[in-house]
Amino acid sequence: MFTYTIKRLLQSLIVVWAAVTLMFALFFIIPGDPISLKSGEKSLPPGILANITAKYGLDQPTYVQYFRFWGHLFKGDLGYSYKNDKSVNTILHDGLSTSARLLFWGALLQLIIALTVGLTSAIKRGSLGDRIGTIFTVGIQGIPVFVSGLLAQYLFGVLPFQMHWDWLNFFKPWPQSWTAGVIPTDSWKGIILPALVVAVVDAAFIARMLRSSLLEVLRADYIRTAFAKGLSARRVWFHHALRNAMIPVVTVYGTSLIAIFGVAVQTEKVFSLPGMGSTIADSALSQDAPVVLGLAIVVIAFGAVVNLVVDLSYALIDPRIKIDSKAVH
Amino acid sequence: MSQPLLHIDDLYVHFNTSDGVVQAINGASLTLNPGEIVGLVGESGSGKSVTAMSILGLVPKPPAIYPKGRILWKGIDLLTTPDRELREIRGGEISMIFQDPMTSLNPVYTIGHQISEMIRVHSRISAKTAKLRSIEMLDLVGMPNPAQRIDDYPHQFSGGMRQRAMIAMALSCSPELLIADEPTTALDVTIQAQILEILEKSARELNVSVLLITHDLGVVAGICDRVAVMYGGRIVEEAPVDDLFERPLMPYTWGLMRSIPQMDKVSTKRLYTIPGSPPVMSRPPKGCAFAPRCEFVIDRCHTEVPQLIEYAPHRMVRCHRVSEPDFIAVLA
Amino acid sequence: MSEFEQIPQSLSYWQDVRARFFANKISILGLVMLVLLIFIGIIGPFISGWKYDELGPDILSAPFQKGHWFGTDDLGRDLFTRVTYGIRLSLTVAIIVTIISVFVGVTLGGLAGYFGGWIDTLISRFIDTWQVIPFVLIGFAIITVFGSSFWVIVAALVFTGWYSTTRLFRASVMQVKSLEYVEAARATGATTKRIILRHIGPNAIPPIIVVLAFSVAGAILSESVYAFLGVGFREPTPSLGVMISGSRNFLTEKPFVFFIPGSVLVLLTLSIVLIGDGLRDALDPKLRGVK
Amino acid sequence: MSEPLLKVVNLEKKFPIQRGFLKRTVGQIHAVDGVSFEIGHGETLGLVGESGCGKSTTARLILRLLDPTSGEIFFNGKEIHTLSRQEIRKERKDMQIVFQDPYASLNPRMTIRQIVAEPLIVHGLANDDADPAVDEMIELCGLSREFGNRYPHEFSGGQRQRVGIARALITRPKLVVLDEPVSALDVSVQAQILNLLDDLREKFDFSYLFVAHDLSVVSHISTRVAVMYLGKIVEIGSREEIFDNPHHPYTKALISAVPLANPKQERIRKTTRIVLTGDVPSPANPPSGCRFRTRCWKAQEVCATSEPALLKIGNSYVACHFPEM
Amino acid sequence: HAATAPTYIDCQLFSAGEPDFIDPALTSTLVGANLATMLFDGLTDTDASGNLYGEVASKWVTKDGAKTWAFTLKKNLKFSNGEAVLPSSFVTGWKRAFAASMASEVAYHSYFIAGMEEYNTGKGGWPSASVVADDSAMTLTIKMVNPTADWPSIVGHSVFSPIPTTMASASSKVEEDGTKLVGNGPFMLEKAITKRAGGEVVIVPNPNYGGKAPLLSRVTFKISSDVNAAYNAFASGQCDNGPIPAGRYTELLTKWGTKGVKTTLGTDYWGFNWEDPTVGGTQNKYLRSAISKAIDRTQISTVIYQGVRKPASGLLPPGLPGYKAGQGLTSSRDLNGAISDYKRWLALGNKTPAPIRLSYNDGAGWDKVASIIIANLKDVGIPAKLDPYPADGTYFSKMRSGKGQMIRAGWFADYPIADNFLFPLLHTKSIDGDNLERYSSVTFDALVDSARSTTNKSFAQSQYRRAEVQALRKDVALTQTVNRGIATVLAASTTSFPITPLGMIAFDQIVKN
Ligand SMILES: Nc1ncnc2c1ncn2[C@@H]1O[C@H](COP(=O)(O)OP(=O)(O)OP(=O)(O)O)[C@@H](O)[C@H]1O
Ligand SMILES: Nc1ncnc2c1ncn2[C@@H]1O[C@H](COP(=O)(O)OP(=O)(O)OP(=O)(O)O)[C@@H](O)[C@H]1O
Ligand SMILES: [Mg+2]
Ligand SMILES: [Mg+2]
Repeated sequence: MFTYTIKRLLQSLIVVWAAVTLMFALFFIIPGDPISLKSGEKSLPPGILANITAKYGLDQPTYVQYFRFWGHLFKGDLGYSYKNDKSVNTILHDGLSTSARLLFWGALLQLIIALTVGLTSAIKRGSLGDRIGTIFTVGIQGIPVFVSGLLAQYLFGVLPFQMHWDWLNFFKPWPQSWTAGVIPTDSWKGIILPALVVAVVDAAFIARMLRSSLLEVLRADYIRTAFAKGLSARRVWFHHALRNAMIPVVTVYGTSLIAIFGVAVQTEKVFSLPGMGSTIADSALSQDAPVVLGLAIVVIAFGAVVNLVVDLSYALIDPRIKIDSKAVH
Repeated sequence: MSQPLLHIDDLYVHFNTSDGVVQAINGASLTLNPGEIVGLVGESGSGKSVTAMSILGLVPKPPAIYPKGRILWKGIDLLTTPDRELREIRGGEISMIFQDPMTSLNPVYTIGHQISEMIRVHSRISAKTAKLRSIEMLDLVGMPNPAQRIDDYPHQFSGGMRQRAMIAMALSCSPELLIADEPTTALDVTIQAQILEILEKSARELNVSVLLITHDLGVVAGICDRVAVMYGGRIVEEAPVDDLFERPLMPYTWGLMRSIPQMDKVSTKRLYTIPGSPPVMSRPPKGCAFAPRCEFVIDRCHTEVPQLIEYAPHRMVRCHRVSEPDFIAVLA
Repeated sequence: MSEFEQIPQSLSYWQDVRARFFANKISILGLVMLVLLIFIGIIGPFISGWKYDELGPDILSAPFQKGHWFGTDDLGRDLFTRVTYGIRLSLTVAIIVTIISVFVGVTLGGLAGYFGGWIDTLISRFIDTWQVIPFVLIGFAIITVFGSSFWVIVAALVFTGWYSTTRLFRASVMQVKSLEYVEAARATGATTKRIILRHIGPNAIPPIIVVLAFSVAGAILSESVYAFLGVGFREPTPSLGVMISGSRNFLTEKPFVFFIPGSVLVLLTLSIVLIGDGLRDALDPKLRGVK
Repeated sequence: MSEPLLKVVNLEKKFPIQRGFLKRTVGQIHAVDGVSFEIGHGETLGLVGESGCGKSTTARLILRLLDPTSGEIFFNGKEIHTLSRQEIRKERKDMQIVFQDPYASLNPRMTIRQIVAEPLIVHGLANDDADPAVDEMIELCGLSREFGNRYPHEFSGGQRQRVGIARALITRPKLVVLDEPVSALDVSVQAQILNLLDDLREKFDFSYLFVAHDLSVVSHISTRVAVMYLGKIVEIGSREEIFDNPHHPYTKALISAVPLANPKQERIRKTTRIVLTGDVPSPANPPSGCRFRTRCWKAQEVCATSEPALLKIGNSYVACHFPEM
Repeated sequence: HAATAPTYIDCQLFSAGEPDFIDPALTSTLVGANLATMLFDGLTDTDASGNLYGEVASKWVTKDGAKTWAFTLKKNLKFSNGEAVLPSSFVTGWKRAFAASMASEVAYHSYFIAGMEEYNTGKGGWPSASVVADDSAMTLTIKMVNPTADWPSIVGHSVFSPIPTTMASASSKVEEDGTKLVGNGPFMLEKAITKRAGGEVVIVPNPNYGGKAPLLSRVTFKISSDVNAAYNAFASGQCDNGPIPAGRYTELLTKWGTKGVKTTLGTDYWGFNWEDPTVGGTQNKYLRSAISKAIDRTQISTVIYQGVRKPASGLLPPGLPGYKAGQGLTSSRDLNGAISDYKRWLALGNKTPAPIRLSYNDGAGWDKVASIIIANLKDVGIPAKLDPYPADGTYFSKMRSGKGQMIRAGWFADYPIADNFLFPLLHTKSIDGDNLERYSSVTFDALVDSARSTTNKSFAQSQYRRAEVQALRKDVALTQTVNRGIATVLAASTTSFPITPLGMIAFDQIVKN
């Protein structure tokens, strides 16, 4: 297990390196001279542009920039924003707290929803609950996050105010004239709606996965064995079936955790949350390459870690996957 | 003779499927006495497994429905027993092993965990005691090094070892009946010999009745006291093992025996073949299920289902023509 | 022989798939919805009497009235016309993207799956790498660098979509390749070309059909996400994402500006997802009617 | 003596065990390890052995569906692994295979007639599946020609196996390799197929390589039998010799393990039955010396150190240091 | 009095979420400059009515026709850390601000000073001869490259702020630690946690301030991620002022009052690419004038800006010294004139052109303006279409290289002088720079050049006015649309809210109950 973990870790590092290099290529090599973009409505004299270019080291050949970039990265320095000389570390720090909160609750809710819906619809297969679950899970796949985000704001924010439905007015001390985009970002209330929006998309997908995986597992011989042993249905489902059904679910959950950042970008934009997602979006739009790259590294590393954890958790869930276990006799 | 341990009485099991109703069991009756090893043979799809699983209530409902019949376990009808009580019986009084030891064990738990779990469900003992008992059981079925191997996962065992573990588990709560559904079909002959030996030895030792399901007549011949032959969802013949092989009464049994290539007989001549293929149970023949393939078929066979009659003491058979005086001679 | 009486009439694989697809009420619902939307998309601009960027005198006028069935937006443009163009645009982009992604997927996935070895290792590792980058980042990178023209957006969507089709087709080919009938064909002396065209191809295709459907839905969604985030199509291009993005300011007073393009987008993707779901079931050999 | 139809010399096949990110080879499965035998014209060689001993691999190597690690295979006097792609394609007309799984070996997208006609089309012997020879062969294999337009999934296992046989025989090959053709079938259907194979052999004069793990089936159909254990042939000889007078302990154990459908005899056999202990070792890590020694009751020190050669004993060839006489 | 004075909370929407800098040496955005002017006082400044006054300087003179300027500084002024503000404080500030290593985007304002461009681009050392500080006499003498009559206005730009010696070597990243930013303005930084959305910048009165003390005891700038969030924070009572989301001017100004509305020194316009075969050159003048006359500026003003930006009648905005109304072709719309001009153009042998591309940078609402113009042109029969470009940078670099036909642009004053508009936007020397139209007229250039080199204010202004007429009426190089303005909503408690013509909110003069 240990050597396997080390090997996987090395693989992850290679993947991160390759992905970061890819991003570096996209943002630093292809556009040529991002500094000239600093001239907006008012043009800047060439001397000024040259100063700025030199300040960011962009007058150096690309490979020098590339090695310097890694050199700084190893020292934990993600560089400075083109826009305002603020260090990317600070920007990351600012955005991370919001995003981490959003993603943590989102991922947690996602798991809870997925498990609840998936389990009930698999166990009570064909029941009304199962059908509603299926409609929910299929239906949600067609709704992009930004639409559900706006919809959620309309339903829980706008409508209760306009209709004076105080009972629905979950965010009570809300401004009188409410528009999209305000969320008290500091309290749990502020995070619950965005987190729900983040959660729901892939929760539906995971729930479907769990359902079909469970249905398949429930047909397996060892489930019959478990029943034949005299175990209660509960124990069979939760002890014997669920763990086996989790393997494909963990894969999907991992994929969705990697994708969750893309979801977060939309959610943060819709709800005006000052997180990493909206920062990346804004920085990408203004071609603030160091910020995009700096934050992307974190996101990519996160993705690689998720992949790693998913792979390692396979081994936890399924002993067959342990690599250096005893040879098969 | 004492009260039978198990009595399956005119059992019907149907499945509602998109293809129509699959009439898997159409009036099967079978009796098992304490300490007896009974074989149940028949072709694939004849309903052996469904019969066996019905005893423990393991057939999923839906799609299964039980239009008729009883399964009496020491006098109580298992089909109407509430789930709680049925759970006590499962594993505690009747236990079961399955065809494929590869898939019958949960891959994510250790063998020890799975055996102890069974023991602890049926008796209030500590985890430690359960583990000791598991080791004891593994030892009984000839598992080498049981104390170490108990913490291994199923995939770390070979097929034969897995099946031993299954047997150990099945016997761990001292059941009165062990249902073995094709326990050796997935194994090689040399391993099959090991498993059958262990199965018979432990059953006789612990005085457990065994319902041995197989499609291999050779397996039955070796260890069974009595044999029942199933065809098209019905028991078509039931007899003490020697009688059945010596003098099959039902044309299907007769044909089956003659169609097996015999290693000991030098037979360069053609095998006997039963023409056609087994019935599709969603559209079973109206009369005798074997009629479309039977060499001795008469008109009545196509229209009327024959009854299971006691042709001679302990010899049950389901055939219209068996009562014809010279018919037996034809078969012999 | 009497045994054949029990066998129902012969259906080819595709007849069977079709029969099972059409027996599924939900996928029929999806199909009907999609056909309706496409129909509206085609004829809409002709019957509305407006152009998608034509300004009218009424600003933010309510829907369901003469002249403007879906009302107007903040510049007085006819929402019905814009939405119908939006359907066209979404579908056009999605179909082009899907065709290219599937082409890439079938080529790369087929190569990796059929030949295995280092080709497979190379392609698989590349996919691994690509996969940890969230798709929005790839889109951002490409579109901000190359500008948001039609083909750049298509390229961005292909770049975010190619690897799932590749991975899937690779798995599919690998699975089919290992099947005995492929080996049987080789044993009869069939050429590689014949094996690929007659044996592997047709049997590896069904999963691709399902992916096709989901990829179209995915591309529609991604396109709208890019538009919403400001890196995809822009005003005045009548992309549904652009319209929804622009509607945010009016969510309180004129929610219809959000709801109309929003629900069209949802219905459009949903209908395709439903069809994809139905196809998946219909194409699943495990669910095949008769054995 | 004339040239045998098939001659296998020292055939060896190792599969790499690959692992990790870049699929490094970490070990080898020695699936077939120095196998030699011959099949004469019109002869049926039965190849038996336990699961995983390399039977199918041998079969696939003979058809060049796999490339051997070393060794030679002469078919019709030609070493088939030195043939070019084109040449081997031509040769395949004369050697065909029937697979074990009647479900997996037929392309679900093709009709029965298309499947059976494929070898003809491939070898340019027919232009489409409407060739009369196709229907003829379908009927010969016990299926009605009306069902030529149906798809495999509409048939039972036995019927599909007939299709597989029809496909193999349509080009009138000289050698048909049958890889467990009846293992997946019920006893009553198995008999039908075995008879069919018998009939066809009589009619067309094929040679069969019949792979099976069921000794009674092998005894029924074979003229000669080879017994395999862990990638090696441990004994090869005529059917009678093998069954009546086995020399290798493994052959003996194998035969004794087969239960007979005769209760009285079985009870006697049971008392004398040789029940082997333990399992077949992993082919990735085979025992030294004689492969069978770990389960052999006669094993001595020499068995661990030196590998027994295949030597002639009576009418058979046996690889054992202490053969039964 | 500070303890009892009200505090003020300003909810800002900063472009893309945050101000670029509050360091006067670096900031290039209005909001950043606004904060910088609260923290730093320069030599001069412009008051709310647009008049120039001395801030640190008490008087200034030129003896050689605007070639050398001598400023006399007020005595006893102090930085917030107690250090005296001396002529050398300016030298310290400028040395830092214009150093190449600072890479300030606004350093080019210093290029009026002899030798400063060389210093900034690293080609020369500090031009000590050009900036002479005499701390004992409290004078600062500055030598110009060319005669610069408007220098006293230009030097009011925040980049020319003085700094204390403690900040002399502060790098461009000084803002990472906000407390090091020490100024001589009415306020000083209490904290600058972060300028990002969700963060805030807090300023409090500078106890050492020598001028009129602010009426507020503290101003907090809250940074919102977008305009809706900022407005909502205001509406929920969290702030004293807030921005107005697009399209809601009428509604919200009616609700909260128009105290926060002010026209600033800026103009939006559409330029014609002088080199384009369809719209450019003297031969297509009638097409351009038809377009110019066809545009309904009132419609743009009311539909899009709901009156906050008013229809413009010329390039120079009202309030700018020397401004005169009606310098352009029309101040709103002249449909008949447009139609007849278009006919004249067609009569010259032209055919209906391919749709004229209206190029703009996307994402800032220009699509809506362009859409109105297209509709306006349709009335005349001139086909046109939208031509959006993704990012600002791409757009402007494309336009600078002459890719556009009709080019969306706008200008706001860096300092309140006519030259700040006319020279960069229309002079031949500004081609490839801000002269997006690539307009080149000998007459125009001569007029501007003559105005630039005279110290006679009224002559200069008349020359500038003639130049404006040349470009807008005679040549129709561009057509103005609206004058820029600022609109914020204010809480009722704010009774006075002065905004300078340069768009700066005078936080030190806000009166709040
Ligand atoms: N869950 C089910 N749904 C529908 N039909 C079923 C189900 N389970 C069993 N059957 C049908 O019932 C019949 C009897 O099946 P059963 O498994 O008892 O046969 P078997 O004799 O055990 O065969 P085998 O030797 O293949 O195990 C078959 O026709 C089978 O298709
Ligand atoms: N493609 C392959 N890659 C790796 N190992 C293989 C491959 N094919 C076969 N093997 C291994 O080679 C050994 C021999 O396999 P083979 O299929 O020839 O056995 P067999 O005697 O036909 O067994 P069975 O009776 O189960 O069909 C086995 O251990 C198997 O796991
Ligand atoms: Mg069964
Ligand atoms: Mg095999």
